[in-house]
Amino acid sequence: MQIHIRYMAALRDRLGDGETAHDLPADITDSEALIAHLTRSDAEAAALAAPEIRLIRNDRIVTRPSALADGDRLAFCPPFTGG
Amino acid sequence: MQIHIRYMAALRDRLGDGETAHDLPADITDSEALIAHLTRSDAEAAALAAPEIRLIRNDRIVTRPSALADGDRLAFCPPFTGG
Amino acid sequence: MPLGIQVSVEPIAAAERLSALTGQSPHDGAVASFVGQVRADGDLVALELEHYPGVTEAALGALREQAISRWSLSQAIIHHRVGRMEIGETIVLVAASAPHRRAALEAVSFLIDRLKTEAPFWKCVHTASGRHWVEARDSDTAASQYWRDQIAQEDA
Amino acid sequence: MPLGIQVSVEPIAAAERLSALTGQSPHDGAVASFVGQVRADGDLVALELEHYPGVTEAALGALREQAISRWSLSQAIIHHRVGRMEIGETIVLVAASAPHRRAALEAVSFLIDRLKTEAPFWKCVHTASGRHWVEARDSDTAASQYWRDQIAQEDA
Repeated sequence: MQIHIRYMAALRDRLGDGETAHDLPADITDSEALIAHLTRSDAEAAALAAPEIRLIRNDRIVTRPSALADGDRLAFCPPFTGG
Repeated sequence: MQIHIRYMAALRDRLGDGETAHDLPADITDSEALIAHLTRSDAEAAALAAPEIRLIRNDRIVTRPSALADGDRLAFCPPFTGG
Repeated sequence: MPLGIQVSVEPIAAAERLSALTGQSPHDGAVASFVGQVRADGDLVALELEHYPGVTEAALGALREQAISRWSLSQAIIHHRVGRMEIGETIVLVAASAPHRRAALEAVSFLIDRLKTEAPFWKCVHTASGRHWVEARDSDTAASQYWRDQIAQEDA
Repeated sequence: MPLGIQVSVEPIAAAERLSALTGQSPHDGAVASFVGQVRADGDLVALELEHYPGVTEAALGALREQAISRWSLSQAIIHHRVGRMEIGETIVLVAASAPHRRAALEAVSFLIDRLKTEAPFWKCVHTASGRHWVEARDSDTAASQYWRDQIAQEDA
């Protein structure tokens, strides 16, 4: 399946700007498996495994681990610091 | 000694308006003795003995029993209800 | 009147007073405020606030000083109205600014809770058929006592 | 945008927004508010707020609905600014009105504590020599968790 990934705020500085499409092997079905997969090609991506990293899936904040589906748009988020 | 007395808010409705001068016997030296004295001439004044009634003496809020001195200006106050 | 304290027969310009507190001190990250206003309640037509001039301002000034010292506030104001007010009109404005939010928020709670029982104001309700004095509420006494205990503990 | 929620690049007219909340509902005796503003801190020159459009507004709207329902608020607003801000400028305004003061005060505390950790905003500090992202503070996480626990207890 294909997943569209964005990195927000401090993660963008480390992992890249813009939305990128990733074609994933069939055995990757949730967010945690995806993080492990991304880390294989980019050691920096290991930072995504930190429990404080949050996930926005298709414009909704979701809890991890989150199931993934073909065509999902995922945003990896550092802890929120508004207010 | 002579004490000038006022009643505030709801107490004024029951006990009278304006400042009145009272010449007190020598054995009256504090607020509680004064209240007993006032009650002798006006049964309604017994209401002043209620613990929630507060005292302003010479423009300062004081705790009861409060000592009295010649020339004092005393205001008896129902519980405050501001804000 | 003590600094930061106002007691007036004239309406309270709450928005204006608050504007004067925001963006004023570069080290303030937080401004909290509370507005108390006349609430439609039963057959209430208007509220009349009596006070003890001079003593009121001193009592409010003392509460303000306590709050400034306890929460290290940069600014704090209390503006209380007296006389006759209609439904919706502002009775009291309390506001505080501080570097961080918890200080500003707690100080405002403290000031409104304490002033209700520690400053010589009395509320009289006017109705179509007469008037009556507002009785002190146990919940107000308890809220005020809470802060009294808090401060006593810290000073101990 | 959800009702009562605003996220804008333009400055927040806090005084104006607050004026619109006071004296509006005859059953409201209390209006509480909180203003968060850019604080001079170390070598900070400006603060830049990034957010996730759409998701932010939905998150703030959900917090507002929770507050309205839990404290029976008459009115509640959250206005958060995004983009670049100088020292002293307002980052966020939260305000709530209710019949009694405790509801309004607690709701404002809840809203500011929760929005700090539950709405997708990120603060970036600009200095003369560069920029860095603000790290989440343990005290903010704890304050937010406090309300989460409170609500979980009540729903249990």
